[in-house]
Amino acid sequence: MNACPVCGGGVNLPINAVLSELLDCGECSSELEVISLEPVRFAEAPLEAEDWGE
Amino acid sequence: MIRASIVGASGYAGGELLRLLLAHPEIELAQVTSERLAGKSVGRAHPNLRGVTSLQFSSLESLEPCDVLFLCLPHGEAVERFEQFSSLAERIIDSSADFRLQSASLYAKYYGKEHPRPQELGEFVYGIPEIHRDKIRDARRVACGGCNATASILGLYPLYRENLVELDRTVIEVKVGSSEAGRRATSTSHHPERSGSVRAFAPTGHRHTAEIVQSLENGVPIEVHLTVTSVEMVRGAVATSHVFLNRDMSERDLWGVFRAAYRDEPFIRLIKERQGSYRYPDPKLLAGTNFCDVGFERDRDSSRVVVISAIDNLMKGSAGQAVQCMNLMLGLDETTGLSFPGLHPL
Amino acid sequence: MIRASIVGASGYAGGELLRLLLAHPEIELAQVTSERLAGKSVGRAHPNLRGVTSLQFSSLESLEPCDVLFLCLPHGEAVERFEQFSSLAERIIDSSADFRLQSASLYAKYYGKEHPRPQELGEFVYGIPEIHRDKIRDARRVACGGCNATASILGLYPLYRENLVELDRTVIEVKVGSSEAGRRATSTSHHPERSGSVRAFAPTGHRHTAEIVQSLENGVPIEVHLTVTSVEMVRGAVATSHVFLNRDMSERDLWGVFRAAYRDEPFIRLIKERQGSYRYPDPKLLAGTNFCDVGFERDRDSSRVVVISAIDNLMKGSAGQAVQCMNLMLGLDETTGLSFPGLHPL
Repeated sequence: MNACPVCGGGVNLPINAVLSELLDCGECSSELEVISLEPVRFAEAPLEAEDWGE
Repeated sequence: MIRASIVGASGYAGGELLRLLLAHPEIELAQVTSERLAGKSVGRAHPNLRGVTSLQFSSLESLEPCDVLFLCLPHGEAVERFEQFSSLAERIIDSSADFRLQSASLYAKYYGKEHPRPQELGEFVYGIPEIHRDKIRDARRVACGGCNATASILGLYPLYRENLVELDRTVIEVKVGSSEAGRRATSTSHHPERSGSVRAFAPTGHRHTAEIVQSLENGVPIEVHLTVTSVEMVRGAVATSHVFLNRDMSERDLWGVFRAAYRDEPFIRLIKERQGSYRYPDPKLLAGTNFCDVGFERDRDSSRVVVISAIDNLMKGSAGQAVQCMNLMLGLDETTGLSFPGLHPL
Repeated sequence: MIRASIVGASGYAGGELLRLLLAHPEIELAQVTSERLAGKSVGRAHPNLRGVTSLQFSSLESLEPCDVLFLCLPHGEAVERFEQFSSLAERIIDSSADFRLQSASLYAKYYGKEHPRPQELGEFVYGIPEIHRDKIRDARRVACGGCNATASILGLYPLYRENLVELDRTVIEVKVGSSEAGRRATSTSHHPERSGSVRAFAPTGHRHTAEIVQSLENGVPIEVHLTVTSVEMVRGAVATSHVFLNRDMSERDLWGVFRAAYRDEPFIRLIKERQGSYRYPDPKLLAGTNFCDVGFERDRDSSRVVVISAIDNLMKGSAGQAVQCMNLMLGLDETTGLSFPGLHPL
């Protein structure tokens, strides 16, 4: 099980995952990008900050 | 089947307990009492149960022995009739505040009068399974936590049990719905006055402070500063707690602390997400469920962590928690009869 | 008559300003702009004004000189077009956050980018009359306080100006309505998701922290811990602030502190009562008024004082405050056009 960089939770990699593929962490719903396959590593995909108004 | 009875079943919490026990596979509901509605059908007080049961309310005198006796009386009444109740059932689960505090002095301070039966205080286990599971399993007497206290305690417990916060700086504000004040209509609960209001219902001195202190203290005295505000909501309680870390911790460290405390808990969900409309716990999603959703946010500009913990005050804050304790006391699967996942949208 | 125009008049704050200026005895409303609705009647965006005015929205290019120019644009736009606006009117009142902070470094920290025109920052006076009345009277440029900031500042100002509280322990939680997020519909503002929710909308890092710090600092750096929670409400903002006294003070002493600060203020009411349904400030009563109601409660078990301060986010938190500043800048009676006492029941 590979660790999410944001919350440390387990992220299971889809079988035929490719580099720079995007997936969500199951625990903190951060969007992650596959930045390496050997070993598996993720980086947090840039999230355009949603403006929640005033 | 296990025979259970409810004393004071015409109130909102009593009605919720009735709903749960009617659907509980291991329970046969014996008697449900209400002095005011004795002889009337339970549907009179609980319209959702019409056509679901033909049970009628009975009076206290007619109460017969049973296996588990639930007490849902206004504060102060269970302790007065304790003699009668303790002779009727092997196990008693009390939802009132009468036996929640372990020390008579703490009770006197917060309830403004001496506890009528201090010797019984030690008999009752404080009923929050996530914190006292083993003790509850072996207990004959359980006093369930109050709703504001339960929401606050479950949010803060992971940080307090690892001594990670300053012990006198915690500020807690609980937002609550109108069902928490119970069934009795007053001038302030009159719809034109209550609807849409945001009311500082108890800015200071709320009694649940004592339960929070009692549950979170870890050998060293602590101080929590509680405020309760009522908002436009019927069911629901959400505690926003502000704690100040006593060491530097990253977001990931904090995730680890909450996971360590609650990973295997069936009724606690860690809710902290970066997308969607429900990124932090929101009581709106929890009506009718026994969940306590817990989330947090680390303040980048200070040592503050804001912990958000939400429940349905009538479920995890009362009836659901009582059934969860009962399941433990009877050696049943803890989640029996408590699997409803909640409605969305609602 | 004094000619006034509004830039960005199709939003909620712009519409509220329109309503106030239409009824203002000394003001002739010249132009109200909206790129999206240029040429359309103002009733299209503000249904309450149908039959009240035949005014139509105009576009920015067609903006002509006037005496007072109100800017109600989304953050970041007023500063971009500052050249054009400053040439059009002797007096400018901006409701956005672009010119509220006096220091460019504070702006960069909270808005995540360099301020495009730092040299203009000193030109603007921060627009809360109860705190900067004289400066506003003489000002040509005013930046009105944000709604959360205004509610928080007005609650805390009496205690901070007399240095009565610990400077790093204050915790503020503002409960806000949905109109604060503005007119743009999003998935989170969709009624089935928003109705009845209690949402930790900004647990930490809310931008208004900077304005609160700037207004309350009294020569010594201070720290405030702000959280914003949205509740079931359209208009309204109420700040519940927890401060810790640095000396022993009785309830009477505290009454004296708040009276000293606000005795003669036309728009501040001290609300702390022992009876009735509205014992502490409640935004429900303030819709459409320019009042900020302030109340407090002394915690008998600690040095904490809970201060409750409520406003209508579109009035004292925006349009009403802008008109109040305008009245001061034009030498008019400060309450002109702002006497509506609110509705009850609502």
